[in-house]
Amino acid sequence: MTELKLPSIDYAALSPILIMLGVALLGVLVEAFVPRRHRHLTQLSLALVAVLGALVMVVFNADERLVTIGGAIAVDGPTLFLQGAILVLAAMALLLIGERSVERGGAFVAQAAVTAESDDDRRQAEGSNGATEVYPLTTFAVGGMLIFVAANDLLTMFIALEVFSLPLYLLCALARRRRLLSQEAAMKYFLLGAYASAFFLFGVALVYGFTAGMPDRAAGVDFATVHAAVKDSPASPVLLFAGMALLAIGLLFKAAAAPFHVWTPDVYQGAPTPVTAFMAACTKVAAFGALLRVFHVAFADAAWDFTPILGVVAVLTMLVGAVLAVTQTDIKRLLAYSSIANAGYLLVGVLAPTGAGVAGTMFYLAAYGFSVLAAFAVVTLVRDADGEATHLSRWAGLGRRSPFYAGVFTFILLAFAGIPLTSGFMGKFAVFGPALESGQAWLVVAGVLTSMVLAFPYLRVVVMMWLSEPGDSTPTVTVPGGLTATALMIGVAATLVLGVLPAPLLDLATDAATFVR
Amino acid sequence: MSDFPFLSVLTVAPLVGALVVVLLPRRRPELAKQVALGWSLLVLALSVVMWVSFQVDGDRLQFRESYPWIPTWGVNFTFAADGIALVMLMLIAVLVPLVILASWHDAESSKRSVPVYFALLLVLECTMIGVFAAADVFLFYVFFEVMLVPMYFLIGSYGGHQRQYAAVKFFLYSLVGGLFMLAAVVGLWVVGGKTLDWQTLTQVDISTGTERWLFLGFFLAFAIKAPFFPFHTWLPDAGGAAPAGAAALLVGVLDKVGTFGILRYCLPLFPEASKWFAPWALALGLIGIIYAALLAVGQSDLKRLVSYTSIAHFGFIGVGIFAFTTQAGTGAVLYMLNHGLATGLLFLVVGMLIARRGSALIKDFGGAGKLMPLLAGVLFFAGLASLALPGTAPFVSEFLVLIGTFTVNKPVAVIATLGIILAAAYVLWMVQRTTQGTLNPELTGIEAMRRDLSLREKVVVAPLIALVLLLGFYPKPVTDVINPAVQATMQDVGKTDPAPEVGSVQEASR
Amino acid sequence: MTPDYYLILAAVLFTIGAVGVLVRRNAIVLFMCVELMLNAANLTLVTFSRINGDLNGQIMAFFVMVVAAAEVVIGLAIIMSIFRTRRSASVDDANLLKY
Amino acid sequence: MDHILTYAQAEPTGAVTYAAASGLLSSVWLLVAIPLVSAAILLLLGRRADRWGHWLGVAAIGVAFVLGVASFLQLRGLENKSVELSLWDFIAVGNLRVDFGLLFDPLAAVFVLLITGVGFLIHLYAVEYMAHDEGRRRFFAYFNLFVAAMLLLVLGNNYVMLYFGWEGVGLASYLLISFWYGRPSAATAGKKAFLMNRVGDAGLAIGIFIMFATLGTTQYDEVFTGVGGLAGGTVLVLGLLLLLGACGKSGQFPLQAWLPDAMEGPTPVSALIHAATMVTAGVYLIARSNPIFSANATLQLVVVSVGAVTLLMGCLIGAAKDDIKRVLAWSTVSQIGYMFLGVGLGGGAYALAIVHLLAHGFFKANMFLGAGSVMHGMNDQVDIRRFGGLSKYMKVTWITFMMGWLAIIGMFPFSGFFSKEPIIVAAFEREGWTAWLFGGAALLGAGLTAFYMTRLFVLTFHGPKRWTEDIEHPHESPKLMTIPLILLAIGSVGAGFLLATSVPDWLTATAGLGGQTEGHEAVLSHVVITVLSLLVTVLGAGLAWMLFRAGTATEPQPAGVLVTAARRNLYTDAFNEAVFEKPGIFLTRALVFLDNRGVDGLVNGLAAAVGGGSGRLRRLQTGFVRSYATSILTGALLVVAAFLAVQAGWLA
Repeated sequence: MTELKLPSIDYAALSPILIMLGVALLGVLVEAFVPRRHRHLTQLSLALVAVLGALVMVVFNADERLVTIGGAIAVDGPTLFLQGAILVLAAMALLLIGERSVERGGAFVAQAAVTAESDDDRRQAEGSNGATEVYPLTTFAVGGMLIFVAANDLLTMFIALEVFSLPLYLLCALARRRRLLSQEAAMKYFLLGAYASAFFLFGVALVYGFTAGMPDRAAGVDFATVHAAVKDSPASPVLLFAGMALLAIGLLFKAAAAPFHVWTPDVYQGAPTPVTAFMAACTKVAAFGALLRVFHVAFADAAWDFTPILGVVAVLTMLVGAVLAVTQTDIKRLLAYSSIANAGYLLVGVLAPTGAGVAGTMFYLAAYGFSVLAAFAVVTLVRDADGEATHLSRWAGLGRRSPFYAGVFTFILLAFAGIPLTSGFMGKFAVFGPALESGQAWLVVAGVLTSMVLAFPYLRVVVMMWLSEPGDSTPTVTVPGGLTATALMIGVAATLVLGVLPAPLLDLATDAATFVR
Repeated sequence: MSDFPFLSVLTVAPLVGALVVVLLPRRRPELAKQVALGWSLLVLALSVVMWVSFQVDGDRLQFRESYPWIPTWGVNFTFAADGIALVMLMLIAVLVPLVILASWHDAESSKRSVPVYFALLLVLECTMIGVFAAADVFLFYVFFEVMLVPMYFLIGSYGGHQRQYAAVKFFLYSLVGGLFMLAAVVGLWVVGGKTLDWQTLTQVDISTGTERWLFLGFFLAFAIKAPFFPFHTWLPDAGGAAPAGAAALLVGVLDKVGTFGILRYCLPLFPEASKWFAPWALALGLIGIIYAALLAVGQSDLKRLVSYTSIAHFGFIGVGIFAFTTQAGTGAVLYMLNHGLATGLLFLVVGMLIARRGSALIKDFGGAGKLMPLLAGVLFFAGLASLALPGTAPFVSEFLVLIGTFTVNKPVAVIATLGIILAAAYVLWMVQRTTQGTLNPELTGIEAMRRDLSLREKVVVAPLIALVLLLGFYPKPVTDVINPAVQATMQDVGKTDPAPEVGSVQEASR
Repeated sequence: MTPDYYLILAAVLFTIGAVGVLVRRNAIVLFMCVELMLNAANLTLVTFSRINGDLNGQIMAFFVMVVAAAEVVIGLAIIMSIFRTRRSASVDDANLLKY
Repeated sequence: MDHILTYAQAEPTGAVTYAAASGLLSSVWLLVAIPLVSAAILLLLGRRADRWGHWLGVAAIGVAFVLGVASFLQLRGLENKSVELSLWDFIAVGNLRVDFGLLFDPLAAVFVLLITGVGFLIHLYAVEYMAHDEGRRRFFAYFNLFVAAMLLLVLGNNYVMLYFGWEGVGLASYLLISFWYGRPSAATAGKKAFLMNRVGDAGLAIGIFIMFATLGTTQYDEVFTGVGGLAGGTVLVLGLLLLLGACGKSGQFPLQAWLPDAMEGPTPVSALIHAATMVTAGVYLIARSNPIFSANATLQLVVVSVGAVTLLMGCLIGAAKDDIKRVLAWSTVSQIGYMFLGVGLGGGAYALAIVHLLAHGFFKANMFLGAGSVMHGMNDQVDIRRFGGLSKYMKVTWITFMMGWLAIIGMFPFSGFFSKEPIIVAAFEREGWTAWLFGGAALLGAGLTAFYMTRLFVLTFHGPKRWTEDIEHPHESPKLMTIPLILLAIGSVGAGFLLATSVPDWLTATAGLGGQTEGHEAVLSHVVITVLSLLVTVLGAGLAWMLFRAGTATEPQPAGVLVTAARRNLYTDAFNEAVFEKPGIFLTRALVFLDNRGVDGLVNGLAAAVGGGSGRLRRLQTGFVRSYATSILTGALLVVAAFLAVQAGWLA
């Protein structure tokens, strides 16, 4: 009997993941053992400490380039950059989640088990402290995302997908008010998410089948094997292409690309706004991190085959996002469609098969994450007696009531519209440049054309806020607590700084743009 | 003194001023106005110093400054000015204080923050200066787009009838052009070897097909900005809705970015494509001249009318640029300056009329000259400048454009000359319907209509009138500055002026 | 008997699951259809594992089962909470978020 | 083009050179500057100058006149009588060099004297005439502005300067026609004048472009030197364009319609601008450009034809009008027709045309001012059917007007005889049938002129009184108005002989006007023509005397086709309205509609289409989770199918 060879494990390189998952478990214990009134503070601090600790470890690992635990996890430039981005954005999202001064008790339901619309429900809505399970759930999700962007084989990727998706399904259902919407969003997200992950898994199975039969290599789903198989597997390429397609579907679903975007508007609208912010920022980073890795590492040599198809998807995504955003009347839905369109622009970056493309995509992800978090932070502040006032007509004249927040929101909208001196513009340049360089002019043209359409809904909001007279129903903007204010300011500052002086982050992304196999 | 970083200081100064104005206590709008005015005068003073330090026979690009910005993309903060840019910078520096002074009470009627209005004007000045001072395509693009934002709010927040529609249309229309240009900028960056430095890019050879596409991207943006037919419909709306001061800047300066862009970017960077496209551009310019002039005749709103006249004038500028002769090119640049002065004046005067009457409709006036002879006189003078009467500055530019065009393309020049007849028609008819004829009895009842120009208003119009006359009689100081830059541009395109058909007359007699 | 039949079976199961999601209304049934798809994938993995003669596929199948179980927990929780309010498990009733 | 070119006989002029100005002549720029500064002062000071402004205006022209005389005397003593003064580089771009420069030569000198001399008298007259008008200061400002522009026009040493002054006088003319801008008719007339002038100006401008394109210059000397080298066709086109400009400014066919309307302005304006000086600018232009016009026979034919047509037209319409100023205006049109005829004939006739121009300046100004004096006394009545018998009440006006009348109809020994008759003679000196045609036209014109001017004179000053009720006792005008009348009347009597004997010699020093070409033998002898012309004059005058001695009806009378047509300006206004104005207005409206609905509609339609598409697509987001799943499955199938298609090589 041969000796069992244990794979080497580089704990330092894995430490961010381990920290997040460990603290998540710890959070579950806190739920069980810490008295209710201390839980909020404890959980929040714990989660933040975890995120910051993980971030420190990411920075500490900055120069690591390795593949560890038997090829399951790759710690390389993109991994570290994206993990860092996820962690920073997650920290901001946690600040939004932890806010309790904007609304008494926070944005989350006190007892998820209370039947919606019942008397108990109304009572909890009036001010019971929100559930603190959200923190461990968030921490789990972040941990899952960290694995997702680092996953170096398809199985790990699948598991990471589930690890970060499942908590998100739950988080969506936890809104304090309008719980029917929240639950509906959770159900839709869950059913469709599960549906898409089934496709992903079937894709994994097919790719596994494809990797068989190479002379000196065992079958497997790690990217090195897949990469080798794409080049010289004797198996039927039908397996490869069908598998690749199904894998792509699973990932594109998470990335909210058309026609797999259908869940996005409903979920973004129904979920508690801090969770929406978290999803819009972090899920996007994670999903595109995985897309980058799958298509740049595993299937790099099939680029000629997948680029046109994914290109069509990208164009469709931009188009659907932009055109449908035009007539939206709910600010969260509008931002959802905007995020769909942005997924299209990100895909343009993904499809540039160069380091510059990877760097551009990563830069865009980080830049977009900051802006979108700030945008949703403002949305949490515009409230009336019934909670957030998300219908656009209610925002009329907001600029006259609270010029500062309206100004901030305008700035972010300008960033989304890609006006220079905002990170949005730099991001667009960062993805369009490499795309054009690799001959994908049609994608750039489509991106430009849809940007024109997309500018209209943003402008409509600006017109609403500034050029319309405030009415009786114009809600007030609540003065944010320290947490939201911090998150908002970080988001806005990052949008501005990345728009004016993008060089440091851009350099970082460029240096980090090489994958290890 | 020439080592002084004029351009960056000029760009940043108004921005700082805007911050100061915004931070002033809200209770004291007067102070905000004074500070804004003072600040813009400071900028003017600095610009004058810069004008003096410009060496006419020196390098093409002077006052060059370059600071690294985004090394990964080879993008730098590079500022530099040639004669063309210098003239436009001067125009901005002159117009902004006057506009601020002219808008003294404009913002008060809008129920919105007065200091913000003046801060926006200063921000606008910053972006306008930046766009002309930039010598890096990326930087240019940045200012080109950002410029929309303050103007959007000026129109949208402080404008008149239909301001929302006009503001959104202005913004979207310009953004559409800007995004096409973005695609072209990205393309240029790729083919130019990952640099966007203007001087480097002029040396780059681009394959014919690519060059044409890139040219079209840039041209479309500039054609919308300028605006040329058929991309002009936003201007009457924006010009009609904007407050008069902002409209003066919009038409006087902002739109010049389009024509400036063609001269600075389209021609030198894509010379072959420019030549390839020139017939089309000439046609567009020509249509603009005739079409917009006819439309101006048919307008019933004063500000829309002036906007249409501007479109006609931009047609002349377009023709001048794409004729590719020194005279036409110099004329086009001079036209940009003169049109800024003349139409700026026209917009400001029309604004004064409208502010008094409370309506921009021509039929609401009639015989106003009886009540306000001085204002009517200034309106008439501005009209004369607009129809390019000799003795006013626009004559020189129009003459240069036409004569330069004639040497290479006779039909175009002849048809364009018809535009001067139409110009007389729209100006005189406008003057007749507003200030001449029987006095509209409604006007006598309006107290404001009896007030002729106030001292403040006189101070606003006097410098413009003086400049229009001065440059009408003695344009040489300006043409001397423009000329080398235009000649260099023509060299970039590879065009030389045609010799007279019967040569050697000059040599024989001089 | 060639292993190919297992692959075909898996494909059929996957299709039944995928179409089932579209045609059934009950949330639980829907969810079961998804599980069917996961199991189809499992079957595929195991079949390939058998064909290739390595164990990777079978190990993967175990992982998937665990994940599927976790998914059930979450899913049922969500479906339950909706059911308690609406007294219905039909997914078509949950249709407040649209357009 | 070919058959036109066969007519073209190039007659190259020798090289033209100008001397640099020195001495007194180097201050010739003051001629332009003084009135200009005066105008500026009057405009800028505003009401503060109301009390003394008119005297400043008069003084400015007086000083200019003195300076003009001094310069003239200085010029007489010079060897090279063409003196150039370059002030500054106006435009210097590439190989285009335009001087801001002046040229003082015999041709310019006589114009300077006419403008400042007659101008001074009319200014003097206007002091009194405008005394009761609150806008007198403004009036004098515009008047001075006009003189400055007119002097610049005649003094410029290149075509751009000429154009500068050309448009400047157009502006002044506009301002003065619509001086009473409160009257809609005045405002409209001013606009009409400016617009029609601009049509001509456009022609002039294009002519200048041609010069630059072909010769590389716009300086007179260089153009004239180089014109001989130009192709015949080019010269023809160039000349026609210059002619278009001249027609616009001088109210010649087909751009004559504005001139009668211009009578809406105050009478001194009609006298100075629309009779004596500005409207003769066209003649000046052709005379100045004689090297161009002489270089092409076809061109000369066109000029002659324009002159002949216009002179007859002016006579016909003038005979049918009842408004005293309009009759004079049409008479001006007609007389300038004679001048065009003269300059068109070329050679020695250039000088004849200039002589007629100068003489006309005196007698027409005289008559306009006389008409003004009549109106002054008759409560601004202008209808000659409402005058009659004024000779008893306005002795000075009557006598001076009579001098003008006799002068214009060409009665010996008044000035018109010496200036007009030679043109008729010259017209008969053409080749073959054209001699009969143009000579006959000129002769017929002389008869008609006599008819309508006599009609005017008789109806105004003789016959029964037909005054309106409000007039009791018409008064003679004050001294300040009669003195200029008297001086101009003296000019009307004596100027003809003096000018006819001196000016042609004097003008020989002007570029191109020196060469006396040998004309053809006249088809009739000189004496016969003289007798004939006197005969038709007496006939015309006698006929009018017979018809109108007893007055006329005060209401419009039914008339034959010709008279009706003449009353309606031979339907030229109707033509303009039908062909240019109405279609223009329609076109404008159509374009406004097109722009709003078409061009802008396309933009807005595109936006609406996106919005509509968006609104429709939104409905696909039904909110049913199963339809979402359908979307995902469909997408999945498509993606898988696409991948498989790629793999099968169908797509790539």
